[in-house]
Amino acid sequence: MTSGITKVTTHISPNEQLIFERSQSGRIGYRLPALDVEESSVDDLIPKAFQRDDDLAGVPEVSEVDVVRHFIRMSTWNYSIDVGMYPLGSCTMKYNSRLNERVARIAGFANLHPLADEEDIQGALQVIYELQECLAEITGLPGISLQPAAGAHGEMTGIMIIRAFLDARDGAAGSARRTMLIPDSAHGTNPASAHLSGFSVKTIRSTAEGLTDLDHLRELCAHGDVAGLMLTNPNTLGLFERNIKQICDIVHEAGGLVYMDGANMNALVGVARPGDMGVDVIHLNLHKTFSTPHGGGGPGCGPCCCTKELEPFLPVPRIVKNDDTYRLDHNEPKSIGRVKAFFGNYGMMLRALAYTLTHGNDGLREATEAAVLNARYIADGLTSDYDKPFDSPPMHEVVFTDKRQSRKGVHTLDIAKRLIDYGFHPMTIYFPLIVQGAMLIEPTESVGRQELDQFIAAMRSIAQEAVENPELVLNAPHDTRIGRLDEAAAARKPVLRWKQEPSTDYAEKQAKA
Amino acid sequence: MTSGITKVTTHISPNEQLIFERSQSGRIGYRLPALDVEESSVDDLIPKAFQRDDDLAGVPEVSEVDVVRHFIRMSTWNYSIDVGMYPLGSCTMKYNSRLNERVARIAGFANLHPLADEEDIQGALQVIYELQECLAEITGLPGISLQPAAGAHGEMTGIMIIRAFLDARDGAAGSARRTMLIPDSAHGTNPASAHLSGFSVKTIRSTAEGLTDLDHLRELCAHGDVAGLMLTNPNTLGLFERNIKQICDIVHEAGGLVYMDGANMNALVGVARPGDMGVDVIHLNLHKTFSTPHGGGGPGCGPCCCTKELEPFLPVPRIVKNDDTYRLDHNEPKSIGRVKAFFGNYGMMLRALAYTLTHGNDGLREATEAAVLNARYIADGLTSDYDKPFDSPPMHEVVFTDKRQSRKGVHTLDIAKRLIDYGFHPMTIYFPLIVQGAMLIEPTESVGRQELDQFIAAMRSIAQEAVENPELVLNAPHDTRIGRLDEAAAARKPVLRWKQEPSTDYAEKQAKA
Amino acid sequence: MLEAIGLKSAEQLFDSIPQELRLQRPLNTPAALSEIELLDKFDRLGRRNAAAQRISFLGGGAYSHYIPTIVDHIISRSEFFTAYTPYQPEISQGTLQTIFEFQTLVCQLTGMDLANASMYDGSTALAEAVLMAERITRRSKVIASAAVHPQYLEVVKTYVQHAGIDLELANFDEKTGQSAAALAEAIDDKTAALVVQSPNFFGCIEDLKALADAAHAKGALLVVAITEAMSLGLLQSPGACGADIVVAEGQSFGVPLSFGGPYVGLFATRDKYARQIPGRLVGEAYDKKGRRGFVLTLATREQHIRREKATSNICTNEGLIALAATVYMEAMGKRGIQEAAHQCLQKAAYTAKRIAAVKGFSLPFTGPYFNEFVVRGPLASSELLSRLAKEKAIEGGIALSRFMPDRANDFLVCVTETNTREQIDSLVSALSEL
Amino acid sequence: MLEAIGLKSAEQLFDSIPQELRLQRPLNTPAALSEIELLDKFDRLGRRNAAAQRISFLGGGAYSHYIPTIVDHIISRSEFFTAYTPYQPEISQGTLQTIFEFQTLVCQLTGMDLANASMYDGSTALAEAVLMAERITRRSKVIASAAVHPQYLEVVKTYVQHAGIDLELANFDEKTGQSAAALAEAIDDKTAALVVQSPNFFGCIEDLKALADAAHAKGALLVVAITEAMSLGLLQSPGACGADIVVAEGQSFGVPLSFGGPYVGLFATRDKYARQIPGRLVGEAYDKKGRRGFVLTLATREQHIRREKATSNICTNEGLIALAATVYMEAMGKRGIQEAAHQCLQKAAYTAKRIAAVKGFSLPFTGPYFNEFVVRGPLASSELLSRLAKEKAIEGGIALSRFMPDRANDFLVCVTETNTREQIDSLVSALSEL
Ligand SMILES: Cc1ncc(COP(=O)(O)O)c(C=O)c1O
Ligand SMILES: Cc1ncc(COP(=O)(O)O)c(C=O)c1O
Repeated sequence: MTSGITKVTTHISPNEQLIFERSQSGRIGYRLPALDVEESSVDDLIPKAFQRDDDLAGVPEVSEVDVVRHFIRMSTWNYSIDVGMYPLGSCTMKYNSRLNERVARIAGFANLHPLADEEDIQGALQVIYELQECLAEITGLPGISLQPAAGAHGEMTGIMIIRAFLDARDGAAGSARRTMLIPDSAHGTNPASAHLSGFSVKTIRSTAEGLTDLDHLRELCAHGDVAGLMLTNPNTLGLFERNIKQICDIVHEAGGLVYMDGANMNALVGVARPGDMGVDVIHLNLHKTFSTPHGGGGPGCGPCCCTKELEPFLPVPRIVKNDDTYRLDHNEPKSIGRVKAFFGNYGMMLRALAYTLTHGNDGLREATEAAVLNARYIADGLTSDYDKPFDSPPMHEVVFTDKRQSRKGVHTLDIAKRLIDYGFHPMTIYFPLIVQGAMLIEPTESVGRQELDQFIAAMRSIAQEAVENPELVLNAPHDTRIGRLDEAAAARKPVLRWKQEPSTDYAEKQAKA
Repeated sequence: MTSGITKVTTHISPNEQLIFERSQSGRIGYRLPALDVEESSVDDLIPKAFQRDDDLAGVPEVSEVDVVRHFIRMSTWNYSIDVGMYPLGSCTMKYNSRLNERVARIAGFANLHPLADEEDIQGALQVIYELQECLAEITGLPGISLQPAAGAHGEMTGIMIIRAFLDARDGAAGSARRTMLIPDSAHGTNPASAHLSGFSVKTIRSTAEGLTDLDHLRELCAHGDVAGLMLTNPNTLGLFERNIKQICDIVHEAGGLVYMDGANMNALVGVARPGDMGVDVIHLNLHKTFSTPHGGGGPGCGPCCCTKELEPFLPVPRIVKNDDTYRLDHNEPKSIGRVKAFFGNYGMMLRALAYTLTHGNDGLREATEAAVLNARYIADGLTSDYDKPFDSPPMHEVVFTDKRQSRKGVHTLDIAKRLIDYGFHPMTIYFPLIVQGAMLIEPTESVGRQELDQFIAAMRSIAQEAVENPELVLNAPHDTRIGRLDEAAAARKPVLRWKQEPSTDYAEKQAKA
Repeated sequence: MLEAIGLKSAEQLFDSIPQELRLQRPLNTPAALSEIELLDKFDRLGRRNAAAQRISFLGGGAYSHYIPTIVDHIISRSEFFTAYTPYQPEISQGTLQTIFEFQTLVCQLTGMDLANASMYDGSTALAEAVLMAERITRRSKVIASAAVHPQYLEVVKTYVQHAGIDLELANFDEKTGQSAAALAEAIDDKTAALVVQSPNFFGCIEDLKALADAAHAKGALLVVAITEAMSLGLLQSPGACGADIVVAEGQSFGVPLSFGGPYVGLFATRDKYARQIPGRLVGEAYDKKGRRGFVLTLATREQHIRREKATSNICTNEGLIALAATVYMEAMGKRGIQEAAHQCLQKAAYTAKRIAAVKGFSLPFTGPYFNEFVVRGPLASSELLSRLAKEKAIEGGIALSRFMPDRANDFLVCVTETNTREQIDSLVSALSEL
Repeated sequence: MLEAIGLKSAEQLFDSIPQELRLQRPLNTPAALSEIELLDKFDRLGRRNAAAQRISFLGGGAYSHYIPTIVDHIISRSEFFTAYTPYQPEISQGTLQTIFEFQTLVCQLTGMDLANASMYDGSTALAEAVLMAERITRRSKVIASAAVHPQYLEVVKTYVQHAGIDLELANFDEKTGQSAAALAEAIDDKTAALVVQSPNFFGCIEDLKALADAAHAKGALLVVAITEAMSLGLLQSPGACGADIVVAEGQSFGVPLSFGGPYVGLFATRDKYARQIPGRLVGEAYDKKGRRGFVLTLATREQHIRREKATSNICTNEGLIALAATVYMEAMGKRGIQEAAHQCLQKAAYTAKRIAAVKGFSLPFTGPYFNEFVVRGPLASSELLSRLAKEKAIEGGIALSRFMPDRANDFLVCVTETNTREQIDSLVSALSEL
């Protein structure tokens, strides 16, 4: 504490403005080669009415160093995996290897056009094919499409495959099967994806133990309208659905199929395979389990893996191998169609294959073990101070609640914000929705014991602060560029873009002043 | 101010330890391919006595993610050009283009061995040759060696060339010329380099105007012992030595040569050429004027440029062109010899040539203009609040002093530290030595008016604080990971390396605790 | 550590998985490779992509534009690249402010009021736009131009198949290559939206203003798709023409070809439809001390709150690619985008003129174009292009027969600021030699 | 802005330069290139370096070792790469702490007490070591092994020419390739230092312990130079052998070949000589609150304080390259450095054995070697190697005749962990086919 001394508020770095507020007319930050062909009058080429007439108003004019400083400064306001542990439950924030980035930047891939001829893209197709083979082995599900761009996209793909399969199987009668069962603990994308595929959603309750309620499932399956079940396993509470086989049987017997949300596959890779459990179709999040970077919100890659039976329904084109040649197979009449232009988020496939190959089969399993071990270690370390709503030992992530702290008025949100002061990214909070004040902690395999101990110590210290000095926690974070923002006000009167004021040009403003 | 709330001190990022304190035996962060040749017993290959027997004690054992987090965290404790203005006088902290970095990483250069055959390194030699041509044109001095690794190295090279030339010219009588004249404002490397070349140093006074005292120079030149003069121009006060021609004449008439320290060439490129002023030999700092990155202390590149007359004395090998072929010329009997293995800091030459080519001849001059204009703008903006010891308008950098502030007990060091709170790197302080409480400010061309205004505003605000609230300035910086360090204590009992305590292994320590 | 939590073996970690469901053998995937081996493998694979090594005139939804070096530098910053979705605004302002800038830039370029934080790509953005138009108008018929990128149409078809939407195609004019007239004609009172791409798949610029008027006259929306975002540097913005929803593929702005992805979908609309937009939105917000910051906002549209009633199922989007596009747009700036667009136009015009002068070659469409145009050659374009590739190492264009079997001799040529005159001339002389 | 400071033209900025000294014409250097053109130019030039594309067995002071990807990632961080020398410790702790770790690692590897923050390279570090030995002993004779890298010897010669130092060379043993015995013999009471390289230029390992004893017996210092730092992973440290000053080229630790530079000189010595060491030193320090930090220390040795009496003129050093070496050493760690060294040894032994078995080839020296060794071929090595390069695309070694004209048929072969068995076998079969 530097008491009595006013802290500086004009530090340029935390006060970096919007780029539009830095723009100065006439500044440039690029240089292109001079035009090397004869120039025609633009009016001769394009009718005046089709030409832009606003001189790109508002688009900034800045120098290269302005741009660099702008982004470098802003970047310093972010937390990131490379800075420290990022224990966001369900999000699997594991270390993103720079080696994989290097692979993705190899010119033979980075400069490759997706519409070049098949024979000129053999290396690229081989990558897709090899990754498909690895994922098939890991999931135990042989039919694969890498086209979906993210988890939710994979869900939509998988659910549409289920629908196409049922319609093909049941003919006109298929239209009676328009119910998708989804546990109350599921991620929001599950119902949204089911809806996109034209299903109505029925919610299955969880038991006190945190698992799917079999009785409720049976009850819901009794009406002949069930197209399928969407289940996350381990579920979003971090618990393995140990009745999975039975669950699949119940759904199958009711004429439905089982979709597994594979966002938590990092608890299973090398240990157990959805295909062996009776699951029909699954999506993976390569941006979770296979460590492709999250990039502040994406890109992802959400491959859809399914049984042999469902394979004909996968999106086209499929990537297949004939002898030593890789081919694009467009000719799949049962296919649900294309879900994305070209081949999906290809760059993520390169990274995921690199991940798979550098880990090797042993390493993949070791990563799973470490992820689960680390979660267990945290579970162990925090039970004395936090309420753990489910007794069973967790898999790769563990859920706690704010039950004890809330007695003092300290809630999950406050605990999360206070963690920031200790140098950690908060855990996932208020998810899954069924746990009041949920704190879902997923350390991943990318932390060592030292960092785990620091995290546990921080959490314990916060628990103590919640008793001794709740204000400290309630007003957290104390050390960031900005404090808690008024989100309600922001939503009430949303300002979603910058707008030019009469004069924001820096030089003009200066000249006036 | 978050009064009443204890700030967190356990934030992991600012508390990142030494890597040795993180080491945990058995951890690894690398993977090599398996050995693919038959393995011999090491004892059969190397006598036991020649083998290492300490198991590399102390070398850390950490995972890849440990290493990444370690360095990323530490990096956040640094200020850098990419974060903001870095107005270190004499150091020329201009923007380092990423494009130049990309050029330096092109495989054909990065993977090139320096001892490959001449015909297999033609591209690399062409780069050297083209850069030589550009520097010859810029300095007006046609003889060039790029071998020196930094400015001081270039100085040593240049001074040795002068000595070799004099000895060749004067024969045995040369031994009477062993005095090098150096102004009192010179950089410390100048006398040190002169000493390395076996000269004794005599100091020339500066006038009240901040320029070389011609009378004193004449006086010192009267004894027949002068080998030469080392002059910085613009000098370290940021002033152009407008009598340079006369100065050179005086030295030449006294039988000596003129060495120019070219660290400030960024004030002259495209505007005036040392060769046209009568200078015999100069070094350039490619890591200043030509924007190769400083990298936290280096590497640099300090080419030595000289007149035709001195050319035979340059280090070998020289890079020459015959028709369309580039050759290494080792056969220069008058050469002072080699000053560095291979060809010098080649990677810096690539960057400097890229800088020269992307700027183009116009752009080089424009950069000079902008650098001088920015310094003038600052000179103008600060004269009302700070003492400016020399009246003449500065070139690329301007010196102020703490004369006014020191009346309140606030000194240059305090002002510098307080600037940190405002988000700026301090200027160069207490250099040149002849100005009491010097603050040498060099904005370079890499800042726009907005940032200049912010800097001026910060400096003015500090001047006001020095009057109104001197404690605030005296205790700065307030916002950094650590405060001012006790440098005297550090030098008294230096701890220059980490040493292993009985048990610092993390796991062992934990096990005990 | 196992000991510390009271376990004896790693296997015990998985006790909650029934024994019979556990894999009893090692995974049958390859053993671990070292860095050296891995890079070697991918280097070899990369070299098997012959197309990446050739002079190229391929476009059709994926464009070779110059990418300033700083783009990759900035997106490779750990703080951007290894961050998650900015759910904790206090330690995510870097991401949030850049998204706010991205949204603003997209609005400026498209001429629209507001834009979201990105969609997967142009094709899925278009599909979402169609669904949104249905939600807004509560009408079920959607008329799309047959000159929309064929793969985009396929994706739309997939997305709408269970949404009760009737997708009709309106043909393009065989002479001009434009489709506006046919679209305007097909509209009726049940039409939710007209869907058009401009420049369209053939490179021809559509009359958006006329289309907007026609759509609005019937209470329908105009949805405009753009695959070549660079055209916005020069062509009238869809917003100024009256479009209601504009989607675009942002790949042209600083994103490598990368065999088709990851790219980034731009999605912009009118203020009045703010609560119907899919995807994330970032808005301005203030803390207690009045400091400006940014947050994810209007989340009640989204799946994590609204579940099956959300405006879309999208969660992970294309954050890092949106960042790349943001850096690109800011680094190039107003003048850079204009100049790049201008060079595309000029170089394409030069190329078209030169090719049209080669015996046996003609330009079947008369509509104005930006940087892509269709060429009709003297033989099957698939054969012609394959010979061009093998004999001259030139990727000369995209055979339209891949998408439209009846257009055997037509191919699509794309020219950008990266194609030098030397390359163009070599294409022309190669064509004349074939 | 000109106006703001009362000027009318940019030319007026230079009023203090006499008119006749100003350049009255544009610089005669090339006009500006755009990014595209620049990259194109350097790509072409890079391709003209045929040697960079070939399988290589070149060493001789510059080695091809594997560089973990994270090294470049970390040194490319803006905060490291665009920072200056850490003169302001409060905002330079990142640089300072890494240098402190670098100094520690250099001590651990060399077995010495303290190390500086880096020198320009191995050769200049050696020259500075010789000057330092003179300062310490106040003796003027220095005896160096003729098996020290020839370019290092040249640099030492240049540096000491005006320092009143008498540099004598002691020959190596024609049979063993080692020089320890000859050196020990040449020593006398005037000798300031013995200078030896190990492994020496021929790859042979010297008996440092014996040399140290011999030097110390006469009150001289032992200066050890190392060009192949990787050897420290396996060979007894010079510190353990009794060396007084150890210098090394650090390039093997994570630094690309880059045609000879920038590399990094390591410089280590004994505690008692701390105040004689050249270059920067970083030491531990504490602030008022007792927090540990690091500062540049013992600056009174340096030029900016001591001017002509400084221990060296060095100012700018090789900071960023020292950082690369630090990242390398920490990422590889104890086990990685050991394994890389082990693989070098094993692969070199395998290669030597195979080559020695080829008719016409032999190994002239019997001394033990690490990863380099001399081969004697059946014809002039310059011709042999040039044919190997052109016909087989293999850089087979360095012709010793470049440095020692009497060794026409000898060449130096270097093998590292990056040379696969396939490469080695192809070298061997190429040699047998020539
Ligand atoms: C359990 C679960 N399911 C689905 C998703 C959706 O995946 P995505 O964000 O890639 O669309 C997520 C992640 O956000 C998730 O955690
Ligand atoms: C005026 C002046 N001369 C010489 C030097 C020495 O250059 P270097 O640090 O590259 O050795 C410097 C820079 O530090 C300088 O500012």
